Amino acid sequence: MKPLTFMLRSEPEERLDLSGLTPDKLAGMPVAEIAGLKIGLSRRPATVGDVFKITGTDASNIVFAGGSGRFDLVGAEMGTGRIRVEGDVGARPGRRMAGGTLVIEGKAGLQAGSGMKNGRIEINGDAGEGIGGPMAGEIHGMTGGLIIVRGKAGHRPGERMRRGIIALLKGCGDYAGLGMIAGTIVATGRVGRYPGHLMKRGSLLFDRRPADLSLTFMDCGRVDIAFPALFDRYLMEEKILDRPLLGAKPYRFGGDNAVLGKGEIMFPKG
Amino acid sequence: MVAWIGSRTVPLPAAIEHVAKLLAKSRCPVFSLDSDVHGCRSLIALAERVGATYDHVNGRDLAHEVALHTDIGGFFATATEVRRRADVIVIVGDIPAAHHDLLLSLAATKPDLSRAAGRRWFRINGKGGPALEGELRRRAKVVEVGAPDLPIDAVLGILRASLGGRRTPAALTDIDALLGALGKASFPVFVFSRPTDPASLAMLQGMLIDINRKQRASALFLPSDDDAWGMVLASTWMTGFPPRTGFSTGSPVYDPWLCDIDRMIAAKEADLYLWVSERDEARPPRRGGLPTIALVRSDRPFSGAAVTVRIGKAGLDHDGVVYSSRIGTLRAATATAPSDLPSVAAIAGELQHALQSEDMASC
Amino acid sequence: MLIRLAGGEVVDPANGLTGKRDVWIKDGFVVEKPVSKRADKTYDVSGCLIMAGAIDIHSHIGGGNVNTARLLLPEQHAAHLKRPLHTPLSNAGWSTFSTGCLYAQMGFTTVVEPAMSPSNALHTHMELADIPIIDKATLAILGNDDFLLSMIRDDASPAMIDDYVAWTVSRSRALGVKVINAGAAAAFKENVRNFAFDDVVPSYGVSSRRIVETLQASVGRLGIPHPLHVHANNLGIAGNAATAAETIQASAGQPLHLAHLQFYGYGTEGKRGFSSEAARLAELVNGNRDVTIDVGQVMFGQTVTISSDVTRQYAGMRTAHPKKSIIFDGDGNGGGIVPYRYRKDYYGSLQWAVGLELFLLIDDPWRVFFTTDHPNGAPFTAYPELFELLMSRDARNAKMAELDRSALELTTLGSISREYTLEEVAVMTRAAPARLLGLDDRGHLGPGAIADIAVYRKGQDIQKMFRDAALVFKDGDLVVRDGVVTHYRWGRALRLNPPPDKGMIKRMQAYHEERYGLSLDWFTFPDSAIARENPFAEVACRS
Amino acid sequence: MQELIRNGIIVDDTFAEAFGMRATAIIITAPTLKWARQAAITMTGFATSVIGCGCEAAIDIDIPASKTPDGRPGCRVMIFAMSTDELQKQLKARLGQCVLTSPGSACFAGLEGSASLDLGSSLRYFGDGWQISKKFGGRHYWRVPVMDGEFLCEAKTGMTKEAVGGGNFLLLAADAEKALAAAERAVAAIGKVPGAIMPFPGGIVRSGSKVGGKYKGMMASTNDAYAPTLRGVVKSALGPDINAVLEIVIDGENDDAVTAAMRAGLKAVIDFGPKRGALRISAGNYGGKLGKFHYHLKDLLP
Repeated sequence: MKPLTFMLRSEPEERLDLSGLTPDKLAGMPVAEIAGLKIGLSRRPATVGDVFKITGTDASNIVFAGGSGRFDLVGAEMGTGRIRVEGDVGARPGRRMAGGTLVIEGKAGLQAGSGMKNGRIEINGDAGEGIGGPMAGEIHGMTGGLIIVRGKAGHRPGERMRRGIIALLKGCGDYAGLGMIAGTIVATGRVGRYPGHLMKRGSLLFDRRPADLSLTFMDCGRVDIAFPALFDRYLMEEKILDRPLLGAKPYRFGGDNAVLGKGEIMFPKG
Repeated sequence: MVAWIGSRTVPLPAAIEHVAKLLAKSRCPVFSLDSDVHGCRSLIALAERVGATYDHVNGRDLAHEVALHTDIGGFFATATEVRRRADVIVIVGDIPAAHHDLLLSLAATKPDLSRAAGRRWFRINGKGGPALEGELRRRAKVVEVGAPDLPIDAVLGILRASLGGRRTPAALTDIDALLGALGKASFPVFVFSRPTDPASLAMLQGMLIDINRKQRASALFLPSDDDAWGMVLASTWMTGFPPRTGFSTGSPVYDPWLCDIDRMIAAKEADLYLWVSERDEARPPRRGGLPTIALVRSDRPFSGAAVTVRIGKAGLDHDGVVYSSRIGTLRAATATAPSDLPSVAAIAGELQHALQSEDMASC
Repeated sequence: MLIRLAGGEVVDPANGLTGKRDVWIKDGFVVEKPVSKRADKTYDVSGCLIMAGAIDIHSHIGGGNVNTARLLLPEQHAAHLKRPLHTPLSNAGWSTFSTGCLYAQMGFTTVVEPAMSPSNALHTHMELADIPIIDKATLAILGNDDFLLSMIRDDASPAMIDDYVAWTVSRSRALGVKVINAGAAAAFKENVRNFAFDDVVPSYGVSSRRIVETLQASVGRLGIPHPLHVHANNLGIAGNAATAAETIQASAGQPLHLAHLQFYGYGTEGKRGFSSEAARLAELVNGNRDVTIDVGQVMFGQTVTISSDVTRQYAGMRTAHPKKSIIFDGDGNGGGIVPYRYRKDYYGSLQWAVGLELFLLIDDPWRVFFTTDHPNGAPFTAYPELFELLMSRDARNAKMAELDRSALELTTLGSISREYTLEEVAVMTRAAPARLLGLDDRGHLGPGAIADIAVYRKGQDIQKMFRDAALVFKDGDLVVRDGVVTHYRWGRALRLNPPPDKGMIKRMQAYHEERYGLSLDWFTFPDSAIARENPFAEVACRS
Repeated sequence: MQELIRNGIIVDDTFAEAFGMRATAIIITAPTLKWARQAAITMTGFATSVIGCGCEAAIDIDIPASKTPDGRPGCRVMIFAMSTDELQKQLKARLGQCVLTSPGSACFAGLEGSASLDLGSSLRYFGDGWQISKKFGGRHYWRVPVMDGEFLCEAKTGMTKEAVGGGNFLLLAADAEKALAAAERAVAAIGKVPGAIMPFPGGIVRSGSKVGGKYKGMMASTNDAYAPTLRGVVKSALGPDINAVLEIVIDGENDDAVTAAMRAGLKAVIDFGPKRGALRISAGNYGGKLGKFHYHLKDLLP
């Protein structure tokens, strides 16, 4: 069976809520019904058929041929299957995702993987602020799963994160892991100011010493422990990195001592 | 003269009719508001009618203040209670000029419900934060706590770690004096406003949770703009949500990012802009090409606006209701110079009427 | 306009007129059957029950703390429904607008917001004015305010106390007076964390008991129809049934209303030191004709606790769910907002059972009132389910099977066979609250009553019957049809208006200027500030 | 009894009788194999028989650094017990006293089982609040600060209910030296079989027992029929040429592991031949009434 494919006719005139177009929700739905779903977010909302040409039938494998910064909530709450976007997406792709794989070949907007529970998101381009973070009023961000960003990431990745892994391969903006509760953020490349600000627990694992480390992170020196090798091996097995991140005897900082002081920032020697 | 279509003076009903047409036609209208509680109520009701998204004119500051309440919560006290009870006052960062009278009045009084003989004043400041106003500094004998090269979020972090007995590497000037005063205080109050960043507010409220485990302490939140906070209250009871909220799907959707009007305009999502301010000579920002309706206090049309309507000001031209941080609640504001200029609520009412459908009661 | 409701079964215990008869409405009032006139409009309500509109005496529907709770919890109320009909904002999450519609749909036409801080009266009344359809009323909170505590400390004369209470009720446009954990909020500001009935507020040397007695006496002398509405000390704490018992005994021959007694029905038996004392409290209430209570039933699920009992709310922060709260040190009581989820675990099951025991073991439906202390025990939208639990033992047994057995074993609930009759429901939710609040014009269907009328389609499904009223009239206007709001209108806030004493006004002016540096104008408002036609309706004090 | 002969060694046509058990396995790593094994040996000390030790445990196999989770040399340890509760209790106690304490050690699940046992989850409180939980790759780890760094320990390991305890054979030889030589050959061969351990000292037991005894309270006593010094005075199973008997006892992850271990052991003994080693091979059973698993020697010969 060919993937269920949504070919973008032209740049949409309004923001679109694409949370309805997931393998779980489209399983067994006739094409005519899919085409009639309302996805626009303005007063006169567009339907799927207005925006996309639909081909293919395999709803477990969805492809958006062409993307847009106005594609919000792609793959939101998906639990199984696979979605691939051949282009950019807007805000909150993979919001509350519970399983499956979401691949975005272009850029992603705000809060990719917001409140994600499980599954895997890969973003080949840059990603906006608040990766994995909570929406207004929520007290937890991501609670599980894996997000890989191969481009640059914005401010506050992993805000209030509770579990899971975020890997940022070209660095990120300020406040990585802001208010983090637990979980792991991996970053290679430059990270902005005050990573781990207000973090209670959790790990920030970097490929270099952060340039602007908060003063309430305390130097624990170099540590000779087994965990880095275990984690490096995982990163390589998952094809997140192709060489070890921390290596033997990384540097470790503990913090944020303003809050609880049980989080850590580690980076390799040198 | 109160109404203009383009630069042409028209009778008010003609302007209303034209605005109603624009609103009815719009696919994605956005409202920026600045009015008293009744003005805001009427415009939020109008926003619902036409599926608009609304925010305060100073939505950016407001969003941080709202986020403190929606995401963190915390300890709060009224200014009236602070006046009578606070024996230590800690000013956190910058307090807008609008609140300086309140601070001076606190400096001029002693807490009558406290065993303490007077108040001790401190101020937490960070790198780049403006100096405290001279008169207040003198009268209250404010002790500055901070470090010349550290931003305020770092200063608050060091203070909180120190209060919690956790190690910190850096020292702050006069931190021991502050820690000593807080330890002895019966009812210390941290005064804050206009947040530079939401993380600092989270840090401050976390510190209050820590302190309250053993002794009492609270915070006096002075909104960066009282009228804006009045709008927050009205929006919250009317829709269940503070701004930024929109009605494009019929139901109110609260989303500080999605309903950020500046963003919607910059991303060319909005196709009509209703801009309302009761402040003297306040003008909407220029938005190239976006049809704009301006409800302003001006005797001239706003150049580039599709429609300009001159409005009165609550508490001046007509009676109104405003939020007052002096008493921490709403207050009736009686007209001090009553005039015939239409109130925002009156115009919104006219617009509802013009958009009439019989079975819909106006708000 | 003459309206006739034809063929229904009328349940009207206040007038002793229960049975099949027509009900006639003219110009917003219930009238005798006209001798010669024909109805302009006749509704065939055969197969239906007709009751007066229901009255909720204790539901936190508006005002500062309620709005703060909304502000704290936007994520609990994400809108997802499309607009069902042209009623402004009626589908807005947890708003004033949806509050009015949801109450009306169940046939409730009058609701009392029981905790208005007098300093927050304007805000409260503006919110209430935005609650459509139903009438509202408020109780003004006293008992932690410096002015009253100082007067009691200084042995002020009863007349002086009365002047202050009258001034407060009048200025805040309240229908009665409430005291919440008397003295505790003032003590909490001085770092007192536990406060019982005979504990003393440090700076004033005044006990909780004395505050309650003072206010109870004043309410009686002023002829305020609703007895002092007491939120007792030690809410929610194991063993607090003793506190409730002390408070009941303190009624001392004068009327006293105890709010949400369920939250005080706890003993210290059992492995977890948390057990039901509901049977004992019910017996005390049965034996004391001066005392009325409302239950504050707990139902299961996510809710938020909103209370001006700031001491209790601070203690509750530990078990907040989700973990965020607001603690507010305001003038007088202040308050706290703590979200909470009632689970079907030991504690939740016990609280649920305690509430039902109180409902079922207190014999006199005229003295026990139907509340969940919305939203503290459960949102008022749980009422239909609660009606079913009271009216059907089978429904109770089915629910009990889902709950924690070890908790239920420490209660008498399983052994109670009582089922509320329709007549008793009508007493508890209509006739008795009207009498308790001094509202002669409602709660019954006799001639002269305002035409607040709920028509329910009789059926096996009690929940459905009470959730979706067949017809609801407010002041003679048809506002709900088949559980859907069809007509929008604005109700009024019922208030007392005891004439304020001139001397007291002067004293208050001086007090506000001296203590707050602001003129009294800052703290008062004209009716016109509400910006709605006739926002208030006056209720008379008893002479 | 029919006699089979292989490479000049007489093999009794009898069977080893074995029982169902619960088993778990963990992988212990350390900076060097020496220290991984040290932790393992310490942990599996005093674990010869469930009768007196609560469990039976031993190192299963060594694992090269390239095959362990953290890239350091390690070994797999197996522990057997009669009940899940006892197994959990023994695992926790031995992990806490012997592995947590051992320099540089880390510990990982060594078995995918139908049920799970607490590993790091039972020890994490040693961290006094400083323990760190990490979940990735579908696994959960605890990191507990200790004086030489961190004790890294997977939260849980698997448990199997398919395990078999009490596989055995007896090596009957002309003298004690030859019996021991043959037994050592068997131990070396079985040591290479994954999933099977020999819990007795060096894999060998010399005090084979019978059920019960004349003294009250003795659950087992000397196997007099196989004790050469009593050959004349009791009904003996030993011929005049036999002067020493040693037993190999095997616990396995499952039936197949015991079978493979028995095969490997028997082959090694038979290949070694009667001159230097055993003259005769037998096995212990209780007449087939007590154990569910019967390993007939004749089926397992090379």
